[in-house]
Amino acid sequence: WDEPIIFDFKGKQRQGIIIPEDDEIKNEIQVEIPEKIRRNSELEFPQMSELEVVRHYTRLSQMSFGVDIGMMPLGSCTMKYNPKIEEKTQELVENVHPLQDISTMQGVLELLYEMQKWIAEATGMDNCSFQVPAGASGELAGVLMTKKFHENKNQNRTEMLVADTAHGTNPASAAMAGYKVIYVKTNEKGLVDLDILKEIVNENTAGFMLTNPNTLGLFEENIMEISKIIHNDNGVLYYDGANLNGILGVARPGDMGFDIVHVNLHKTFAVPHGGGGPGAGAICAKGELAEYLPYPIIENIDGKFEFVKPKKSIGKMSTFYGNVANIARAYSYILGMGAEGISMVGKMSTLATNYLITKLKGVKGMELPFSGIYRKHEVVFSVKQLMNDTGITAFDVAKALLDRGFYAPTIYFPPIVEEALMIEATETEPKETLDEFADALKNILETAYANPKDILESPHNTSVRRLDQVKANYPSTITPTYLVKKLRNQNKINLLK
Amino acid sequence: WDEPIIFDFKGKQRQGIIIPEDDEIKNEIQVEIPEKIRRNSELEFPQMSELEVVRHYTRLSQMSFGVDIGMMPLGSCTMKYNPKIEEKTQELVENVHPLQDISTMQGVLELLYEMQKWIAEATGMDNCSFQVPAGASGELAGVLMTKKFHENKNQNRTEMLVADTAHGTNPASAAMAGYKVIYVKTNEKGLVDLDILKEIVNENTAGFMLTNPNTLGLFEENIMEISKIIHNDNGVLYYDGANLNGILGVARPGDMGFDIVHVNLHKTFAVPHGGGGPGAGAICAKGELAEYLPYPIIENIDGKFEFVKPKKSIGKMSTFYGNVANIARAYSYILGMGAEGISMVGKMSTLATNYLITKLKGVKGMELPFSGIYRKHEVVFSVKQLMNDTGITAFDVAKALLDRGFYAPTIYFPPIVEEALMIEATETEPKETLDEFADALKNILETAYANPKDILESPHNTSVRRLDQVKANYPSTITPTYLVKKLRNQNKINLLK
Amino acid sequence: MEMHPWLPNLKYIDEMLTTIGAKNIDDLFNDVPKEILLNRPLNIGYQKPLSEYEISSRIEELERKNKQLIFPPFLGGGFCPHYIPQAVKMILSRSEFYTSYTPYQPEANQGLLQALFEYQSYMAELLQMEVVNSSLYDWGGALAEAILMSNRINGKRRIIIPKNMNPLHRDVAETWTRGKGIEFVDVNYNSEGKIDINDLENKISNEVSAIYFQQPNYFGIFETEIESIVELAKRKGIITIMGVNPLSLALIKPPGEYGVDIAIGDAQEIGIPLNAGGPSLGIFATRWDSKLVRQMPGRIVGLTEDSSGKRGFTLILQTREQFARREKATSNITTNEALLGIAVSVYLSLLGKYGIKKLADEVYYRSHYAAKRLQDRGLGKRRFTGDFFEEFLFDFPIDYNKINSYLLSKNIQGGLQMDAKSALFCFTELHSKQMIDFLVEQIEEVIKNVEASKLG
Amino acid sequence: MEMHPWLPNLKYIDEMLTTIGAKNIDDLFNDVPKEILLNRPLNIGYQKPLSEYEISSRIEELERKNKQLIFPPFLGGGFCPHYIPQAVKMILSRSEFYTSYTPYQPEANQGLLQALFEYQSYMAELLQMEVVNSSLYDWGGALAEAILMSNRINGKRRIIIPKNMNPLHRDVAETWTRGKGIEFVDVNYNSEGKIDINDLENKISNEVSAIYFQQPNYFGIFETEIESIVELAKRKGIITIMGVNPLSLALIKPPGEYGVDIAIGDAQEIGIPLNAGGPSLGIFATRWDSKLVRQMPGRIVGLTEDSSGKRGFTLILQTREQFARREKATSNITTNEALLGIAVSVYLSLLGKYGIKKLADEVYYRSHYAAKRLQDRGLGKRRFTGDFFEEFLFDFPIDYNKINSYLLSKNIQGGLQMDAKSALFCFTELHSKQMIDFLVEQIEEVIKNVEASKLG
Repeated sequence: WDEPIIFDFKGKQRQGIIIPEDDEIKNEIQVEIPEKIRRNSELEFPQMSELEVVRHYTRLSQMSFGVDIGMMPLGSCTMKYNPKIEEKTQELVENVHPLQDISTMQGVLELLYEMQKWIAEATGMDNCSFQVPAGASGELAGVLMTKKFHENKNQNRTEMLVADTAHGTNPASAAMAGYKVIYVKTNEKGLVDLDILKEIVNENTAGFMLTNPNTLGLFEENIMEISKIIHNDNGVLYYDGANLNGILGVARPGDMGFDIVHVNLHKTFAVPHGGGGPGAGAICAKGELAEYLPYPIIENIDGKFEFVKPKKSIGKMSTFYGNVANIARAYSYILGMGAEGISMVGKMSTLATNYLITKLKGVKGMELPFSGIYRKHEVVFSVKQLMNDTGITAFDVAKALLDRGFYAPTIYFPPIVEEALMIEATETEPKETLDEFADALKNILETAYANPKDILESPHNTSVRRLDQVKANYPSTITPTYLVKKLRNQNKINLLK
Repeated sequence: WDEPIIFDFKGKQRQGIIIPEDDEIKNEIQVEIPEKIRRNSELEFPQMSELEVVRHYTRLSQMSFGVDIGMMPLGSCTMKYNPKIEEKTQELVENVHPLQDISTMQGVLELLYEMQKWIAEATGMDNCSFQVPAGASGELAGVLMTKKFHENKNQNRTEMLVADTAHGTNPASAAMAGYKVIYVKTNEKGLVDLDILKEIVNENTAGFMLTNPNTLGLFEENIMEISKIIHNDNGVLYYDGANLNGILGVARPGDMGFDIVHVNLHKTFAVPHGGGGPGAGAICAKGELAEYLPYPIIENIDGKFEFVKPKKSIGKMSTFYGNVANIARAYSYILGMGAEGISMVGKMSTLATNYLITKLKGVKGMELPFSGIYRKHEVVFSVKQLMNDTGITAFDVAKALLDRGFYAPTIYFPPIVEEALMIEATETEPKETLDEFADALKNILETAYANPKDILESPHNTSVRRLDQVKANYPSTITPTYLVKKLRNQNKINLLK
Repeated sequence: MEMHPWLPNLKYIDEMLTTIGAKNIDDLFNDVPKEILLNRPLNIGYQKPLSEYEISSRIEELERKNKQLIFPPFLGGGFCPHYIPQAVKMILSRSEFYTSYTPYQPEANQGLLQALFEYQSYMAELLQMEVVNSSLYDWGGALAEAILMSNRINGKRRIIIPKNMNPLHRDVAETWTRGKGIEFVDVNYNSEGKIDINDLENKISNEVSAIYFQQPNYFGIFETEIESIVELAKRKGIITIMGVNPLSLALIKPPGEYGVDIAIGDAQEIGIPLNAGGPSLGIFATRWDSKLVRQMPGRIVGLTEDSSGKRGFTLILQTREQFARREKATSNITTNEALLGIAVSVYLSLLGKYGIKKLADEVYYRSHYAAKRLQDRGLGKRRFTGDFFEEFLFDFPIDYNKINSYLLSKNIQGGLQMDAKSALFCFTELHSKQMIDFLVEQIEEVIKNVEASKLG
Repeated sequence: MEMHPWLPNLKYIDEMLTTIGAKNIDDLFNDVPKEILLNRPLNIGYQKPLSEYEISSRIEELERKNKQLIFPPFLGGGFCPHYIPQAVKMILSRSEFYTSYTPYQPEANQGLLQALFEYQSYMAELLQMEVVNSSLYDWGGALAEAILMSNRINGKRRIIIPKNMNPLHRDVAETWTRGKGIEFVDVNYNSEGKIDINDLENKISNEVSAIYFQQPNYFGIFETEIESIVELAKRKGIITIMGVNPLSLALIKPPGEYGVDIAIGDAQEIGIPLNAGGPSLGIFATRWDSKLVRQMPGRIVGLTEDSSGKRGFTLILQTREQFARREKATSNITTNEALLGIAVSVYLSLLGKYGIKKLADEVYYRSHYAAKRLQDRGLGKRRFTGDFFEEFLFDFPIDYNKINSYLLSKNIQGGLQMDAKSALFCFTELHSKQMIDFLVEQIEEVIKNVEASKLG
């Protein structure tokens, strides 16, 4: 489709929905917005009938790609299938006002209470808070908890350790909380280098943010030792839950020595990703740190569910109670999986990844760094060889996958692997699809050697071809809104230098 | 997408949904299907996970075309926009069992009762029954009512008159009821030829099935005279409601002398067509004929709604009460339009059609038979000239429209127009879309003269190209089900001669 | 009216009229005789257009006027309550499907056509009948069409039907076939609840066009002498029509294995909500015999190839249809229940080979558990001795309307009353043991009360 | 476990292990230290996988545990009830949208990108701010990000905030910014309920990084001295952050016309359900000034062209983001509320130019009608004299908790209690005259009763 931008619909006095009007009320009161603050500029919204709106956005949807359309092997994103029952169960909270009397929303609180317990159990923590609407928010909460924890002990620790393979959110969150970020190098096995770690840790170390399995898909087998090193110096060990899917039901962060864990319900617990959000998160902690969780959390007090503020709580991360509708979605996922099913998630996702690795072994141009160890939820390949041989990059390979009915993997991450393809095969993709994906990737590499131009020019079958990133970001052409386009056409706007 | 036929999914022991099981019950009873009737042949259903099923059918849906995707100018089909509120309101009846105690479904009956009254008002009839799930069923009911009406008067009338421009359902329905079909010819103005009609009508004439405006989109201006001719001989005048959209709110069949009317709620009252169905219908009648309506109809007896059987009812047309969920959809459409809106339907659809006619005037290769009179809801063009000039047919023009983002009009109907394109522009298509459609059609005709090959080979942009109808119907290749495909592969099936 | 969400051109009237060259809209109707112009707004709806919010509020008001029964009811009689998976609803909500039309332009509708072909194929596999159309209205309508088809084939007018068939289906069939002068002859059932074969034999003659029977029958009882019936019919050149509950076919022998000519039924139990009785979907299938196939009613999708040799789907055997053949068509049907065919396909795909068996087993077990429980508690007994599926007719010691009123007062919809002291009950996977036990307790309660008051 | 609908490979375990060359799944975890292997099923959910039907039943059970209040509540405090059109829900239910990911592959996600660009453009038009990101979490989070951004720009730590802002937003902002040592300074409000400009002037100093204010403020009152505030700030080089209810902007002057630097708010009132508080969508916008734009948090979609010159969309200014810049990023945010941005686009498209004005008018009128009605019946008076939108704070003659309990007993959720005798009420297009009158009657009833019992 070649759908116009909605502001280019130039209908006359159309309206897509009727607003209830009450003439009696209008007759009874005579009020007018004070002139001083009245809006005088005309609001240039398009004027469309319901059909036009529906047709426009339906057509746009057809130009999008979701899990329901095909496999999305995005590493660290855990694009698993989102069961349809979830969309029904969120109706429980749809019309509940967050400030309703607590006696009128006991059903919602019961659900949240059960979820608190379940997520704590899954991670080996003592308690959880759903204040965090997403992973990054969970990280910030965790880092802020760490900070307050040390402050309460009158310690001014200024450094936060982060693995060099970590998700970008880790250092970003640490920095937002005012920490200096210290990167911990990965060793030749793809794991945290213990010697370096020991060297780095000192009385200034607030904590260590780690994801396990790490972004290479490798389990940090020295995790107990890492834990000892951090805790010996009274640091806090923080678990980035983005990769929890690889070990869910197999091992728990709490049992590995982690003190704080954030969980992305939209990854591990199948809440749909919604084109980038909304997600839902949980921030969990054990021992003393649980007292620092953001408030409110839910307690069952004599059979009545109440909102409670943990004693040393860092405060609120969300205006209300986090993304409750999505927690309800995750709730139905857990009910549908049962303990039996949830306990199989780590195993089946790990099985899928290693199956895919085996199918892709020995493909010319593609290498598996840190070979010889089983991956967990994800795997990172390098197409550096391909690039050297043919000039075709990970970026090109990604585009070529779009032509073959698949979404692309995460590329150029983690930064320690050159020309990285970071592939996560979740437990919800059938074996046949894994086979097809492996075949597609093999086909791309073969074509890259045989007919590189074809790959360089891909994608061919998408609604647009490769996009001009320079024009998109250039001071004289950057166009973040239609308003900018309009003002530029009217010469009312400068370069964005 | 190149989606396999679902029976070609060869998963192992997968299941897309969990069935509630109760072991206690299983333990308590020991029953087994008697061997004699037990199914022994294995049921070769595919075995799929929820993801596979959802992905398969979501991809199939993307290879379909509905009103939400683009304009569907199908003549006599009234492909108007289906407001989304309808999908919500049908939930009222979703979980209601048809045989529930009547005291427990008063809300549903109230809705049906209001609808009976409203449809009767819109058509100028005395009462309606929703027993008919679609238009053809309405016609059969009407014809059966006519038959019983005459029989009750001890008259054996064997002939049913039908206009030669009539929808195919008219003669088919009349034949199903055992009538001999007599076609009434259209005159040079595109209307019923009164002289011929007068000649044909006799004591054997049971009635006349007519649609007004007719399938050429022309209003039968002599309708009062026609009515007189039929009624003089005690015939029944039957209104085929397929074309009601052109005059809704402007004139009513009842006021034109029609005795029986069927209404397609899926055309005139915006119930979605669902890829061919389900629709919903109403069969309405006035005077004595209302006593012959199929039962039950709803009456309000002392504030309680009851199912009632009209005195001389022909019987039941549906197992239960007709397509109630769709009647609920039409109900919300009527509420949303209000009397004001419904009263504008005929005017706005007629405006749209005549606007389109004007835009298409003088296009080389395309002619408007019976020119000079305003069309109502639809118009029939002829591309006979185009065919003579270039060899390109109405069929080819239709295929070329598919390449231009539109569905095709109804073609080769009515049979009295050669190379007919029967176009219905409903009142819900914005003017801009009408303009674009006109431009697309002009472009096709121009291309047909300039580069006929391009049109002959269209469609180019659909998921498949033109289909082989011979192979589809040939005795050795006809394949109506996967079972036939399988049996043929196993040489277990003969030619279908 | 200035603006309306569903009337986009209200502000363009003048502009469009100018293009047309007309002064006002009424001019476009200058061929309509003045005396029949309405010249007033229709008295329809609630005058003013309601907002969506107001429509929703009105629907909620109507919902409150329905009694808030405990779902599901214990009610069958042709429709039984089942759970409709969210994935089914989600697929049906795809507006490429539900706002589309009969796929007369196959190139633009391959997805719809394939889904319908898959529906046909599912039914073929379930029924073991080679040819299935892509839907009729409902069971009653399908029976009527089968009878009309038999009449077309052999020109005869007498139809043998059993008294243990659903009476509503009979009503519909009688209505539809009246015009063709079809005559119905009843066959009795025996104490097991099954067709009385002797009576059937007596009714057979050279005038008989077709024999119809239902499996399981109206009382939920399995017919066990179908081979004999079919053999009898074949010997006399009579067409056999078998009505089936498609769900039961996961457990019992399908029509195709008996060699019947036409199989019909209703797909409500395999993926369609109760919908207060409609829409549902009438199943229609025949054997691989061109004499039958060419007389079939309804639309059929078939497999073929496109001009580049790619697999594709299109409507086939269209020369049977009304739009092509008018009065010589095999039926007048055009609008059918296509979308619900997709619902059935999605539902059966979710169930798969194992799921449908499991589902049918649960239904079978639960209905037997309920019957046993009622009998064990001494609340009466089953009318018939034959084995059954999903439904059974139960005789109580007291008037059933007393039981029914009591159940309704507890917001329970019990069985369907058959005669003074009996009712037909239905149990599916939705009725948990707890719910069945609760129903039995309530019935016990009312029977005890009534009997106590009689004694007292 | 033999089969599970969401675990398709259970039957392929052996086959896949064979390919891999492993003996059993546990082998794949041979690098996990033995002592931390769980070796027991998690105690989560209800053990056995529940069927969809059972999940639905559990959700219905929880629904019954919520009190069945008359919808809508008369409650604001940051979220107000509005009708969400079915078309909005239908578009969001398109799984191409809701099961998609951040559009890092723009060629495969043009529809999603365009919808997000349209969201940004709608906000830009409404706010008259040139640059808008494609969402933050909520209002509180957006405020926190605005403060952190101000701190990044001018390195200062003091933030002036008014006491008439939503206290929940303040809580969130304080929590988030604690790590950066941000210090909050309060400004009082006057008897009209508006910011006390004199007090504001007194609080201004060279250490101030930014001034925040909310329009209409927490009490629903319009601030009328925004020009003065912005001018004051500009003179001192202080960054201005304006929080807005986007719906009110159909009637009142948008932030862009005041020349503020950053505008924030929550989109809940323009197309998002109450959702028990979340998810909602945090709006974030800045002026066309690269000093601001380059410090913006969050994802931004921009217009560009593809290699064939065709219009297209892609993520822009990505070098600000965490995945590229790690600790130097302008925010840690990655998952945002994108889908709800589409909801907002669809909703505003349906409303259009006229609809949003009409909607805001209705809200404005109805809230005034309710206040007038309460006052006319002598049930107390508005706390503040300033004009207001949607919400107002009302002082009653008796303790509000008595009123609240009574209303709850009638299944009405009244206003939000502020202090002993006052509450903040909210009225929107959902509150019909009839409902408002009913509320007033009920309040009158309880006040009369309480006063009678005092006398008695």
